[in-house]
Amino acid sequence: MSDVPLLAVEGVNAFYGTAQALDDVSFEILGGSTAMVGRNGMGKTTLCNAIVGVPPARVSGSIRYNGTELVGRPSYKVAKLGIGYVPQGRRLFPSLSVDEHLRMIAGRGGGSKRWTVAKIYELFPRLAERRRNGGAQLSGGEQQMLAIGRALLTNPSLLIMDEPSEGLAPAIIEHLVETFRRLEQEGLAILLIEQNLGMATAIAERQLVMVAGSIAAETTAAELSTDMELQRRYLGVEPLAERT
Amino acid sequence: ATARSSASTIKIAVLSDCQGAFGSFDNQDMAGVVTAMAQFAGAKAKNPNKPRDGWTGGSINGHPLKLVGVGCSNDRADTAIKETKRLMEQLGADILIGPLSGDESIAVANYAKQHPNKTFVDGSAGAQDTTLKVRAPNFFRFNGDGAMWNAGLGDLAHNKLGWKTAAVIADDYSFAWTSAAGFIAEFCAVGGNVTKRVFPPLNTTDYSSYAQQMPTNVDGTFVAVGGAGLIPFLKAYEQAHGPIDGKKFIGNLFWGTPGQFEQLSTRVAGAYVGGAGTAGDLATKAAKAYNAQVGKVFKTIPPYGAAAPQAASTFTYGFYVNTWGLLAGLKANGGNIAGGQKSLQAAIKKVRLATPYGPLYLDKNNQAVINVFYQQLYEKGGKLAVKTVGEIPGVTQTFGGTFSSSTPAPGRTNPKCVKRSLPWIGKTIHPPVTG
Amino acid sequence: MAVDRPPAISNRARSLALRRRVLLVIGWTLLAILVIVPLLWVLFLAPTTGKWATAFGSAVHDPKDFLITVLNGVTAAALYFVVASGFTLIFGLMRVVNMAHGALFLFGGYVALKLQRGMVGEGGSFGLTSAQVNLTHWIIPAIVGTVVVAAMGLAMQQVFLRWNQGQELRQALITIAISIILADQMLAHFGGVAEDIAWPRNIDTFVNLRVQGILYTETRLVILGIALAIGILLWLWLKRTRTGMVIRAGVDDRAMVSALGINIQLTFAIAFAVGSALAGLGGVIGGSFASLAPGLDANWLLYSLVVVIIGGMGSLGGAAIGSLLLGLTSNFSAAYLPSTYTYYSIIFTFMLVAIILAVRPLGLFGRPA
Amino acid sequence: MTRITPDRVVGIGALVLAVIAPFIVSSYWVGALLTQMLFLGIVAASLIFLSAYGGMISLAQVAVYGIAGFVVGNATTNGNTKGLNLGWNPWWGVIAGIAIAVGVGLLFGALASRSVGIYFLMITLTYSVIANLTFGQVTDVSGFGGISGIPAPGAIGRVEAHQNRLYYVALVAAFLVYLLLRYVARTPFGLTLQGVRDDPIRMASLGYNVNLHRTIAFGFASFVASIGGVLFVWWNGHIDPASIDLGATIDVLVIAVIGGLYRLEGAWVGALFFVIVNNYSQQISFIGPRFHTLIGAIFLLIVLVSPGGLVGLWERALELASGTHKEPSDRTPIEVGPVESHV
Amino acid sequence: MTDVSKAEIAEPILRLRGIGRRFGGLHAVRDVDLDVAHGERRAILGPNGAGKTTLFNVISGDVGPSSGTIDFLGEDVSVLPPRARAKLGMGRTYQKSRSFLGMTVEDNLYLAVLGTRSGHFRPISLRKRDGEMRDRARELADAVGLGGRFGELVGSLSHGEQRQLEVGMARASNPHLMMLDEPASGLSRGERVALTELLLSLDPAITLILIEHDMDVALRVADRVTMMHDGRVIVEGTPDEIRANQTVHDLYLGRGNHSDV
Ligand SMILES: Nc1ncnc2c1ncn2[C@@H]1O[C@H](COP(=O)(O)OP(=O)(O)OP(=O)(O)O)[C@@H](O)[C@H]1O
Ligand SMILES: Nc1ncnc2c1ncn2[C@@H]1O[C@H](COP(=O)(O)OP(=O)(O)OP(=O)(O)O)[C@@H](O)[C@H]1O
Ligand SMILES: [Mg+2]
Ligand SMILES: [Mg+2]
Repeated sequence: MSDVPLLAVEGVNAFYGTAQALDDVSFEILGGSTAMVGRNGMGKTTLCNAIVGVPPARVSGSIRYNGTELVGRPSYKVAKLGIGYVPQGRRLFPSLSVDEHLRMIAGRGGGSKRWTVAKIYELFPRLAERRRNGGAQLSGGEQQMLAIGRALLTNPSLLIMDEPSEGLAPAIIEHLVETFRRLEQEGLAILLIEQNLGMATAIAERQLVMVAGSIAAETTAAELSTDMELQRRYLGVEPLAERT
Repeated sequence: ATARSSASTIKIAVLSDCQGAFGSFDNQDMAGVVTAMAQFAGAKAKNPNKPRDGWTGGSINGHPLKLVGVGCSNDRADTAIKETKRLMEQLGADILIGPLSGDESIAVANYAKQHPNKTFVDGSAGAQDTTLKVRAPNFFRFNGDGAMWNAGLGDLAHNKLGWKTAAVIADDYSFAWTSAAGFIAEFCAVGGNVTKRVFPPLNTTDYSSYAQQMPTNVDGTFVAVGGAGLIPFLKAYEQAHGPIDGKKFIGNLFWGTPGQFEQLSTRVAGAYVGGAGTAGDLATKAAKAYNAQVGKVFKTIPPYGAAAPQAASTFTYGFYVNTWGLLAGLKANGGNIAGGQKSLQAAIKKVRLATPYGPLYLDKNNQAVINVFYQQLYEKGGKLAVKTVGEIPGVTQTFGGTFSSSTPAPGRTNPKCVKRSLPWIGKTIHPPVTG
Repeated sequence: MAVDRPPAISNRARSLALRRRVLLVIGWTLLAILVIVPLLWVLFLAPTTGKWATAFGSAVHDPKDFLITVLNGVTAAALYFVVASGFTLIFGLMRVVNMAHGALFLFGGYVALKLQRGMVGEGGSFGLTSAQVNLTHWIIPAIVGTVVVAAMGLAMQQVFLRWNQGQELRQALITIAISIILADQMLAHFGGVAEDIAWPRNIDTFVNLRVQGILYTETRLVILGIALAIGILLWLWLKRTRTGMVIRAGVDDRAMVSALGINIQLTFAIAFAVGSALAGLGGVIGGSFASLAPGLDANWLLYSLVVVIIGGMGSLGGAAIGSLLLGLTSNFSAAYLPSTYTYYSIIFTFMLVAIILAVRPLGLFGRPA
Repeated sequence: MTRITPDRVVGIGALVLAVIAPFIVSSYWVGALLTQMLFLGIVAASLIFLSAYGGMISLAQVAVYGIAGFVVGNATTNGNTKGLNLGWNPWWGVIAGIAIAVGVGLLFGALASRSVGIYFLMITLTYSVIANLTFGQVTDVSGFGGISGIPAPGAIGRVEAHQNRLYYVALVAAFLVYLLLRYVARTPFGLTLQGVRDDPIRMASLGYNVNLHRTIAFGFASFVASIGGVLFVWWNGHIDPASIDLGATIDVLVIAVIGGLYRLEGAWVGALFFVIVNNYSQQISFIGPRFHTLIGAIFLLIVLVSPGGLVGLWERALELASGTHKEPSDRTPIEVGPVESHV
Repeated sequence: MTDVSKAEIAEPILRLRGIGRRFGGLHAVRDVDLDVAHGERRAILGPNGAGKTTLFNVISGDVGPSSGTIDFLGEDVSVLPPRARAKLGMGRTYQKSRSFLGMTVEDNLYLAVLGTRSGHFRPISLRKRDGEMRDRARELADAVGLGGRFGELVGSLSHGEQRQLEVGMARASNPHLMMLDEPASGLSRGERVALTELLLSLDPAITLILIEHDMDVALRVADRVTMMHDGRVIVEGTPDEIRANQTVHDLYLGRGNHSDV
C-alpha cells in the first residue's frame, strides 16, 4: 500500500448538545482488521456514526478515507466510496421484507460485484427461509444477520460493524468469525466494535480501547485476552480471583 | 365658517367580504359606497382603479365623512361579528355600512340591537330574518331580501309559461331556502303546485344522484343552487336527463348576476332568472345615469375590469343604495349624530329614494319596499347574455302575509304550498331595455 | 411433580370471556346494522311513497336507476382515486401530510382552465360548452396543468420540506401555511366565481350500455379509464422498480438508507413531484367534472384524507377501496335515504370513516409493522 | 425555595400585566383581543397537553369546544328562531355544556384510543368534520345560521356593557387551567400518560390499561376545551357551524404550534400572537384584503425558524444569553409505527 | 403455612401445555410443554429464530397463543391481557429495549414501580406514597448501575445503558416471575459480570426465566436449562448436562466456543 492510510481519523470531537461524546480521537487504519472495545457509553457508536456521517452528533475534526475528507460529506456519498456499515441495534426497515432489503441494495453503484443476494442467502440460510418476513418480524438474531448481509451487499472495501455479534447464537458467531477472516484475506478492511471479547480477538489482532470518548490504549488480541489488569482497568472486569 | 370647521366628524366603516365565496367582490362593494359618497356628499375616490382605497373629502352639512376602516369578512357570522367589533370598537366608527351576505347580516343586526347608539345600514345581504325577525331599530336595509328578489317568477311560470307543477332544488341553507321560498310562495299563491323539493347539502361535489332524482314529469324546475355547486349540478343534470331545455328552468340570482352567469355557458339559454333588485340593461334615464355615475367615479373595478358595466352588480348596487339611504337620512337631520344618533335613525326611517331601479321606502321593520326585476338568458354570438324582461312594482317582504315575524322561517318544508292573493300579481310591467 | 389437574379458572378470566362474547355480539349487530340493513333497504325495502319514501324505491322496483346510481358511485370513486392517489403517495409513503394537496389541485385546475379558454379564444370570462372544445383543447391544458403543479410541488418540497423530513407535524404545518398563501393568491388572481373546464365534444356524449336501455355519459367512463391507468402505472412503478422500496425504507430510517449509499433525497423529490403532478391532474379532471372555486381546495383535501384513511396509509389498493366506499356512500345516501333525510347524506360519509377507524385503527388495509 | 429564573420573572410579569391590563389598554383590547386570547389559549392548551404528554395530536378540540358552546346556546337562549330555546339559567347551561362535551369527548376518545400518530390526528379530524356537519344539517339544534343571543350569567352581566368582567373570568379560568394542567402532568396520571406516549406495549406489560388511559386523557382534555367553548359563546353571544369548521380547527392547531407544542405557556403566547396578527394585519394598507397571505407567511416563517414555536425561540434566546448552546430539540410528537406497504 | 400455599409451592409457578404460535404458515412455537417451579432459575437456549422470544411473548400476553394453555400461579391466564398478568406477578424485559425515551431514568423506573400498584389514574400526588416509590426507583437505578444517570432522559443513554435500564424495570414490581430476554446483550464485559452477580443475588423466592446467548451468564445463573429448536423444546437438563450434550453443540454452540474468552 502507498503512504496514504485507508482511514485516518484525526482530532475528532463529537457533541450531543453540550455533552461531549468524543474527545480528540485520532487513529489510523492501514488495512486488515481492527477491533475497538470499551465499556457502555464510552463513545464507540458515536465514532462509527461520525465516520459514516450518520446524525445526530455534531462532529468536528478530520476523517479521511483514502485521502478523501469524510466530515461534512453526506452519508450516501461516504457509502459510495466503499464503506459498509452494520449499525448498532440493526436499524432494519420494518416496511421492507427480507428480500426487499437485499434487492434494494443489490447491484447498485459500481465497485466489485462480489456480493449478490444469492450469496447472502448462502451465507445465512436462515434468511432465505424468512425472505418474506418484514424487517420487524424477524427474531433478534435473524435481524442481525440481515443487517450484516445488507452491509456486505454494498460491496465495501472497509466494513464498519458496531457489535455485530449482539443477539447471535454462538454457532453463528463462529461461522461469522470464519467468514470475516476469509474476507480479510481477500482484502476487506474491517473496523469492529465488540463487547464480545472472544469475537473481537478472534477477528482482529489490533485492539483499540476506548474510554470516555478517547482512545485510551492500543494493544493486541493476545495481550487483551490474557492481561487481566488491562481488562480491569479499561473494561471494568473484576479478575476472577478477586471475586468471592 | 367657524361653525363648519368645528362640526364634528362622522366616522364611517364599511364591512365587506374579501375572503370566501364572495371575496372577489370586495371592490364592487366599495365602488358602490364610494359612488354614493361622491354623488351625494361631494367625496372623491382615492384611486379610480381601486375602490377599496376609499374616498377623500365628503361632508354633510359641514360634518366631514371619514372612512375609518374597511372590514374584511368571509360570509360567516363569526367573522362578521369579529370585524364589526373591530370597526366599531377599535376604530371607533359611528356608522357601519354592510355586510355583504345573509348570515353575516343577521349577526350584525343582532350586534346593532346591543348598540343602540350606533347606526347600521345593510350592504347587500338578503337574509329575511335580518329585518323580519331581528328587527333592530337601528339597522336599516334599502335592498330587498332573497325571497323578494324572486317575486314575479311564480306568476310568470304559472300564468305565462303555463306551468302547473314544478320541482325545486336548492342548497340546504337559509339563503337558498329563502330564495326558493320567494318562488314557492308566489307559484302556489297563483295556483301552481310544487311536487318535489330537493336540498343537496352545501359542499356537495357530485350532484349526479340529486340530478337523477329530479322529476321529469313536471312542467318546470326552479333551481336555487349556487356557489361552486351550480355548474356541477347543471352538468350532472345534462348527464342524467340530456340537454337542458331553458324554457323549463327558472333560476334565482345565482343564474343572472353579471360576473357569474357568463360561466354557465349557452347550455341554459332561454331560462328565466330572478334578479337581486337590479337590471343593468334598463333603458330608463335614471338607470343610465347610475351606470354613468359609477363609470365617472371609477375607471375599473378589479378584478373584473371596466367599472360602468359592473354598476348593476348586486353588490355594487346594494352598497350604493344603502349608502345613499344613509346619506339621505344624514342630510335630512343635518348630519347630527349627537344624542345617541336617535335623530339620525328617525330621519333614516323616513327616507324615500327615487333609485335607478324605481322608488323605494322603508316598512315598519326598516326593510325597503322595492321594485323587482326578472331576466331571461339568451344566446348572443355564441355567448350567454341576459336581458331584463319583467318589473314587479312595490314588492314587500311579507308576501301578502306569507311571512311575518311569527311564521316559521323559510326552511326545508316552509313555506307550505298555499293559494292566496298577492298585491303585485298581474301588475308586471315590461320595461324598456337597451341592446 | 404434581399431577395435571385442571387449573382454577379465575373470575377475571370468566368475566373476560363474557366481555369478549358481548363485544362480539355488539360487533356483529353493528355490522348487520351498517351493512346488511342498508343493503336490504336498497335492494328490496325502500318504498316510493309514504313517510319513508325514497327517490327511486328499491333496486327491485327500479333496476335502472339503481344501476345508474352504482355507475355514478363507481365513476365518482374514480375521480376521488385520481385526486387521492397523489395524496397517498406523499402521505402514505413519505409520511408527509401534504395539507396543500387541495391547493395544488385547485391551482392545476385553474392553469388548465385559463389555458383552455385562451386556446379556444372565446375570451376568458365566458364559460365554454363542450361543443366549442376539441380534444387538443383539453389535453394540452391538462398536460400543462399537471406539469406546472409538479414543478410547484417539487419547489415546495425542496425549499421547505426536505429539511424537516420525519417531523410530520411540522411538515403538515408548513403545508398548511403554504396552502393559506396559495388559496389567498388564487382568490386574488382567479376571482371568487365558480368556473369550469369544458370537456371536449368528442367525449361529452352518451354511450348506450345496452342494459336496461341506459344511456350513460362517456366523460364519466373516461374518468374511470384514467383512474385505472393511473392505478396500474403507480402500482408498476412502486412494485417493479426499486423506488417504492427506497421510499418506504427512507421513511423508516432515512439516515440508514443514506448510509447504504442511496441518495434518498433525490428519491423523495421525485416522489413528491409525482404526487403533486397527480394533484394537478386531479384538478384538471375535477374542474371538468365539477367546478373550480375558492374553498374547494379544502373539500378535495378532505376527500383525499378520507380515502387514504379508509384504505390505510401507503396502500394503493386501500386507496382504491377507500375511493369506492366514498363514491358509493355519497351517491347511495343521496339517492336511497328517505327523501326527507337526504340532506344528512354528507354526514354519513364521515360517520363511515369514524366507524371504520374505530374498528380498524389503521384503516381497512393498513398493517402495523 | 423557589429560584428566580428568567422564565419565572417573565411569567409573573405577564400575569401582573394581564391583571392590570384593563387599566392600561383600551377596552377594545381587553374586550375583543385579550379575552379572545384567553379562551383560545385554553383550547390550545388542551391540545398541547394531549400532544406533549400523551403524544396525541387532536384536531377534535375545536369540535368539543363547539359542542359545549352549542349546548350552552341551546340550553340558555329563549325566543330565538333557531335552536331548542330551553331558556335555562346560564349556570345550568354551563354544567350541561361541560358535562355533555366531556361525555362526547370520552366517547370520541374511546373510539380513537386504539389509533396512534397520524391516524389519531385523522380520526380526530373526522370528528371535527362530523361535528361541523351535524350542527350544520340538524336544524333543530342549530343549522347553518347558528344560534344567536346567548346570554352570560347574571354575575358577568351583559358582556357588551361590562367587558372587564368577562375578561377577568376568562383570566381566572385560564390561570386555573394552566395550573391544573401543569400539576396533573407530574401526578401519577400525567406520568402514566407520558409512558403511554413513549411505549404503549411496554406500559401494558408493566400493568397499565393503555386504551383506558388514552380515553380518560381525552376526556380530561375535553373538559379543558369545553371551558374554552363556554367562554367563547359568552364572549361571542353567537355560535354557528362555521365557528368549528376546518378553518377554526386549523387555527387552534396553528396557535398551538406557533406558541410551541411542548410547553403549556405556548398556548397563550401563540393565541396572543395569532389574535394580534389577525386583527392588525389588514390594517396595513398595502396588504389590504390579502392579509391571509401575510398571515400564512408569518406562520411559515415561525414554523421554519423555530421548531419549538415562540416559546422555543425564547428558550433559545435564553441559552444564547447564558452561553450554553443546545441543539434545538425536535422531539416530534407524532411517531407513527412503520406501516407495511403492500401496494 | 396454610394448605393453599403449600399446594402452591408443590405446583409449578408456570405451566405451559401444548403452546403453539403461528405466523401465517410459520410455526414459530409448536407444542411446547413447560413447567417452571417456584424459585427456579431457568435458562432457555436455542439458535436464532428458535422461537424463544415468541414463547416469552405468549407467556406475557403480548401475543396470543394459537393453541395451548398457560397457567400461572395455578390460574389459567391464557386469555388475560398483559396488564392483568403483570398484576399477577409477571415482569419481563424485551430483547430490543423498550423504555420511555422521552422521560428520565427516574420516571421510567417510577412507572415500572407504579405499574402493578393501584392509583394509575390518580390526578394528585400523595407525598408519602410517591416519595416511597421514588426511593424504590433510586434503589433500582443503583442496582443496575445507572445511579449516576438518574435524572437523564433515556433517549440520551447509550445502547448498553438502555439495556441496563431494561433489567431495572423488570425488577421494579417485585414480580414472582421475572423473564429476561437476552439481558446481557449489548452490555460490556464489566456490566455483564455485574449483571451476573445481580442475578445470582436475587431473592431466591423470585422465579427467573432467562434467554441468553452468552453462556458465561446463562450457565452460571441457571439451575435448569431448556433448549429450543424450530419452535420445539428438544433438550432439558442441568447446565452440566447441557454442556455435555452433543445435540446442543451441533445445533447451537458450534465446534469451538467463541461465545467469549
Ligand atoms: N442521541 C443522543 N443524545 C444525547 N446523548 C447521547 C446520544 N447518543 C449517545 N449519547 C451519549 O453519548 C455517550 C456515548 O454514547 P455511545 O452510544 O457512543 O456509546 P457506546 O460506546 O457505543 O456505548 P454502548 O456500548 O452502550 O453501545 C453516552 O454517554 C451517551 O449517553
Ligand atoms: N411477527 C412475526 N411474523 C412472522 N414471523 C415472525 C414474527 N415474529 C417472529 N417470527 C419468526 O418466528 C421465528 C421465531 O422468532 P423468535 O423471535 O421467537 O426467535 P428467537 O428464538 O427469539 O431468536 P433470537 O435468538 O434470534 O432472538 C423466527 O424465525 C421469526 O422469523
Ligand atoms: Mg454503542
Ligand atoms: Mg429472541
